[in-house]
Amino acid sequence: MDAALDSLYQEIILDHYKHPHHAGLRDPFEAEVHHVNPTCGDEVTLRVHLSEGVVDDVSYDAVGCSISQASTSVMTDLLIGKPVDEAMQIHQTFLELMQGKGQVEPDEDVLEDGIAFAGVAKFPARVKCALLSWMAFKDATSQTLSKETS
Amino acid sequence: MDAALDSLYQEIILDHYKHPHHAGLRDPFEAEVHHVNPTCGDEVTLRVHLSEGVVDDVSYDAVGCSISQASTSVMTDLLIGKPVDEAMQIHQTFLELMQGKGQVEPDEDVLEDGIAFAGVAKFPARVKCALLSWMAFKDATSQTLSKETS
Amino acid sequence: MEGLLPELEIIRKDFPILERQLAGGLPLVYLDSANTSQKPQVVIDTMVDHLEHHNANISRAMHQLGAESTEAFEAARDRVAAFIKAPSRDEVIFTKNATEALNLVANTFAWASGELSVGEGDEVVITEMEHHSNIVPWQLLTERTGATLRWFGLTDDGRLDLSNIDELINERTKVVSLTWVSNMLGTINPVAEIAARAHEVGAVVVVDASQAAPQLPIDVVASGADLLVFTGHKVVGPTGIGVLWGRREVLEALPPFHGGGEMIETVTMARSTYAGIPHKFEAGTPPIIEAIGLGAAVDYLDHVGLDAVHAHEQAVTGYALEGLASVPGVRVLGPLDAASRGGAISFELDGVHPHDIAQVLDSRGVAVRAGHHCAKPAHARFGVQASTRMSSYLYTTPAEIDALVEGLNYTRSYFKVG
Amino acid sequence: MEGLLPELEIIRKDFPILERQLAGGLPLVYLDSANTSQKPQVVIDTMVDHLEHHNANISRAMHQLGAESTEAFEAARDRVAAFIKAPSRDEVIFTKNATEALNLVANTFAWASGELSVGEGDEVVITEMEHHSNIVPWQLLTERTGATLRWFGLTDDGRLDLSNIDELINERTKVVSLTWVSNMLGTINPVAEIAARAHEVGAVVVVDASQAAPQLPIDVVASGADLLVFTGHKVVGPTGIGVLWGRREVLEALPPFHGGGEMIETVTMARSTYAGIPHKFEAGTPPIIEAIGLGAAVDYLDHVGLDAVHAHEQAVTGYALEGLASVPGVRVLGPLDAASRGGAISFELDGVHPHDIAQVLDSRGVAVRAGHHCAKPAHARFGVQASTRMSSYLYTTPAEIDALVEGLNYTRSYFKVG
Ligand SMILES: Cc1ncc(COP(=O)(O)O)c(C=O)c1O
Ligand SMILES: Cc1ncc(COP(=O)(O)O)c(C=O)c1O
Repeated sequence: MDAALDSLYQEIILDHYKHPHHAGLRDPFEAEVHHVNPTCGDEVTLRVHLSEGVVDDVSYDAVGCSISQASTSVMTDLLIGKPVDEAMQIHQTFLELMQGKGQVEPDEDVLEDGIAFAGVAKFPARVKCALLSWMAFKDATSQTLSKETS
Repeated sequence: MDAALDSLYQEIILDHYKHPHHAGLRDPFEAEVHHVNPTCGDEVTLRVHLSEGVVDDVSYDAVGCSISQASTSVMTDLLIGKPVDEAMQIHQTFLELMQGKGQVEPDEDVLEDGIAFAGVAKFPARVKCALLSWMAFKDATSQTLSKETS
Repeated sequence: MEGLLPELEIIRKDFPILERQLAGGLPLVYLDSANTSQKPQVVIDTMVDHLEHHNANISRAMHQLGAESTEAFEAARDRVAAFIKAPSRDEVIFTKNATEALNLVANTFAWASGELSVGEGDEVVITEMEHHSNIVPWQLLTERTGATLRWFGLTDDGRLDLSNIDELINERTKVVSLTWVSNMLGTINPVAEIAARAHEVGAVVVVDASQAAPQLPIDVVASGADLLVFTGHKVVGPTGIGVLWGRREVLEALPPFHGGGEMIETVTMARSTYAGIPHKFEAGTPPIIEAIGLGAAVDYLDHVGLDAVHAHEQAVTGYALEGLASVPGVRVLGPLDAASRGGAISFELDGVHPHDIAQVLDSRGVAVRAGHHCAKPAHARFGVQASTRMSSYLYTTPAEIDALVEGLNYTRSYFKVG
Repeated sequence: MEGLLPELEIIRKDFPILERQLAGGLPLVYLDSANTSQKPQVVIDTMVDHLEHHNANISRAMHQLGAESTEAFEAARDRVAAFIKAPSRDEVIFTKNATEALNLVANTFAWASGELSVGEGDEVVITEMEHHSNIVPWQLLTERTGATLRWFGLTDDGRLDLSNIDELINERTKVVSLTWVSNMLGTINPVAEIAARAHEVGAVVVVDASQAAPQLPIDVVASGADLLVFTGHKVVGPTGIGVLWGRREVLEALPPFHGGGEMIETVTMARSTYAGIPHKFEAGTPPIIEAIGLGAAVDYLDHVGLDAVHAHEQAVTGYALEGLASVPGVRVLGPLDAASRGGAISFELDGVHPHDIAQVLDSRGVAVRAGHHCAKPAHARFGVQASTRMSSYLYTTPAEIDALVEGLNYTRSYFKVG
């Protein structure tokens, strides 16, 4: 049974959980969102700062399980500094991995530490945990972009 | 299968159905009620005229199946001219017969033609038909009595 | 007979109750399917398998049984979405029955603000052939909000009288709610045509597909409906489950219906925020086993094919209309050509009350319904208190129609009419 | 162990799912019964027998199947009435679940006129330990009517803080709604005492017995409740069915809830009149199979005996509290003595999030719930986001509690805490 558990709780995930990167809420930011996982109560407040088409910062305050915390941390590593387009692409790749029921081969070049979440896709109840802050990022980013164009 | 049907559709019932007694709405009356069988739509408008503790008249306008029509006709035969107390007693006896699931032996001295309904008690869906006007009578009589005392 | 399901005998074997013997050892002739349909073994077995091996509450549970139960429940939503060709699974909301779905809609219109809100001066349009479940919720809504209830009348042959449609559906009209197929008259209504007029004036169209879903292929978008309901127990599914489908925009604009577990995003004592669709409208533990049973039911129907079911219904209905016409004193209420109607036929028999007809038929094993079939206004329109209704389904055989016709002739002789 | 059901092994054999093997061939240790209970074979078989041999719609049908179905459905009402010692069977109303029952009550208070009506200036009192299903309906009611929502706070050991009861329940109070047994803290509340105070000021008392009905003998009159609800799937019954009991006077004074078939007396296009109780509140085809299953379920519990079930729950809960106390870093939320609590125990484990605890336990076959258990405000009160909850029932063995405790110790080592 440890094998199954270990496929979920990869060392990378536990490391990010214990030592999350880019934690805390920072200025400046264009949009702040608050997302909740209604079934378990995990929460994240997340800010996005874009400038000249680049994700300059993603800052957050989050409470939740190892999977949701680690996923947030990994996400900030992946997205900060990336052009918005590319960030959205990475978002899409991660989403597909999570929704793939364990059948999708993760692309390390794109997802880096994020490939550790491949095992999560086999636990449907935990997929929502892994996606919580990614959905918040998408929401905050679209809000920012639609503000810009309006 | 005719045996079962015949136990329901006694000749007496079919006679009353084809030639109902005391039909029509008459004056004077102290209370008029309108009762409906919600499941099938059978309806009765029924008036009661009491004087000096006696059921002087029960008049009615009714639409419905053979059982409900015959039951109304038999009831008026039984109750008109009876002291209110005795009428209520007969009401109770008929009610017990109908709710007895076919296990109650009908008392011909009290129920006269009403004993023909003994077979109806074995058809739960038809018990409501047989009781429609009896319930209306009880309702109208109690309304009259409570008017008197108030 | 043209149009009958080719594998009718095999289909009948799928329904265990059809082997049932009634009093006196008589076989069951079940002609009450518009009231509720019988269930194939696969629906029963699917429910039992879930109860015996996978039972758990959904969404909330993170354990294996919880995951299995959630997956089965949400897969049922996918199946229902496919059954009615819903553009998105999130637009499929599970309710208790069609009645709850209609009340959900009527209540949330009362509570809505903005575009969808129904209030004083607004008009709601229904028809005279509606089931009580598509009348009373709108009476309650209009009484409570001060809006006005109006309705389409009926022609003598049991169709909607559309002659005043342009006056009836006007710029004050907020909602038009109508049945696709009448449960009493059998009439199939021109839903898309009426929806088009309603949309011209910006009204929302609610379609009661309770009698349509069992026998017509449904495409919610093509139907013209903005909201559409049906009930599980009439599509060979269990009781305790119904469906509300709605266009995403409409569902998202409506306020929540019942409050409680599952429909929230977050709760504090002072206030709450709500989940997105479909959960916003699914407060409390949903009918889990029932949804799973419904999923198996619509799969079963899809497997037989709704076009084939419809052809079968039309063939049997045509045969029944002929048979009924052969009985002296029978008057059918509603359209007389099988092509423009569903498989429920209400009729009168001169000189015998519907209760008594049903009773005699029952003594011969033939199960029909007698009464107003929850359509009192339609009965009143035709000046009748009650009628007898036979209703067929995919398991009905011509021989069963013969049994009905014989039973009616016997009824006439039993009651010495004619 | 004192208090355990003497025939525990035989009882376990009644529940087919307890034979289930999980991933890796592990036996199921089901400790999530406060979420939903498992079903004994007799409940499943009763439902199947009805579906295969007696299925028909009720009340409306005059044929033999219809009579059998109606009788089975109404017999279920008798059984439920006996289960809760209702003075009259007519006071038992079937709903979809406890949530619908609570919304029925909250909505009809909003629509009521006279005594029972809740409007501006009126107060509704709930408690901080309610399930969302007993919070959100009252928030919606008070928001929609302009009434004020107030609530009892909690003491540090998870009981109701009654110190301000005389101020909280005052002459403006129209409704007091509270849970009998908390689904999160396990606390058994002094319902009769609070009801007595509420009745002094003329308020109506609504009791959420969703967690009480499974494990305490219920006498609705002695409870002090005017209205009381519970849900079928937690009393070894199916999903899709709940119960509202109410005192006849209260139910008769409340207006109807949903409109539709079965709840009417007569319908015209212009207006309708309504049936008496219980039908007034049962619009549409009710959950027939589900009510019949619930009847078999409460019969099963009555047969084992609620006193015996309660003693069993207390024994297992006491043993579990001891076991949890033996695990370093465990903090139980709610009362610590088994005598004053029900069989649900929520706890924290230092350094591991509830999701992760539940996941590790699940990998060992132990099914518990992790999250807010639809009681976010109670979690907030204790400064926690989420907790892990184990909940036992009449089929739970001490060995299963041992498996939980071992699992928690393993969790600590897996996550390297302590
Ligand atoms: C105390 C309490 N009240 C209400 C409910 C709601 O029950 P249901 O979801 O079946 O409506 C529950 C269970 O979920 C509960 O534990
Ligand atoms: C046309 C129509 N609408 C609505 C309903 C109500 O369905 P339910 O009683 O399952 O809510 C029915 C069936 O009873 C019906 O035939």
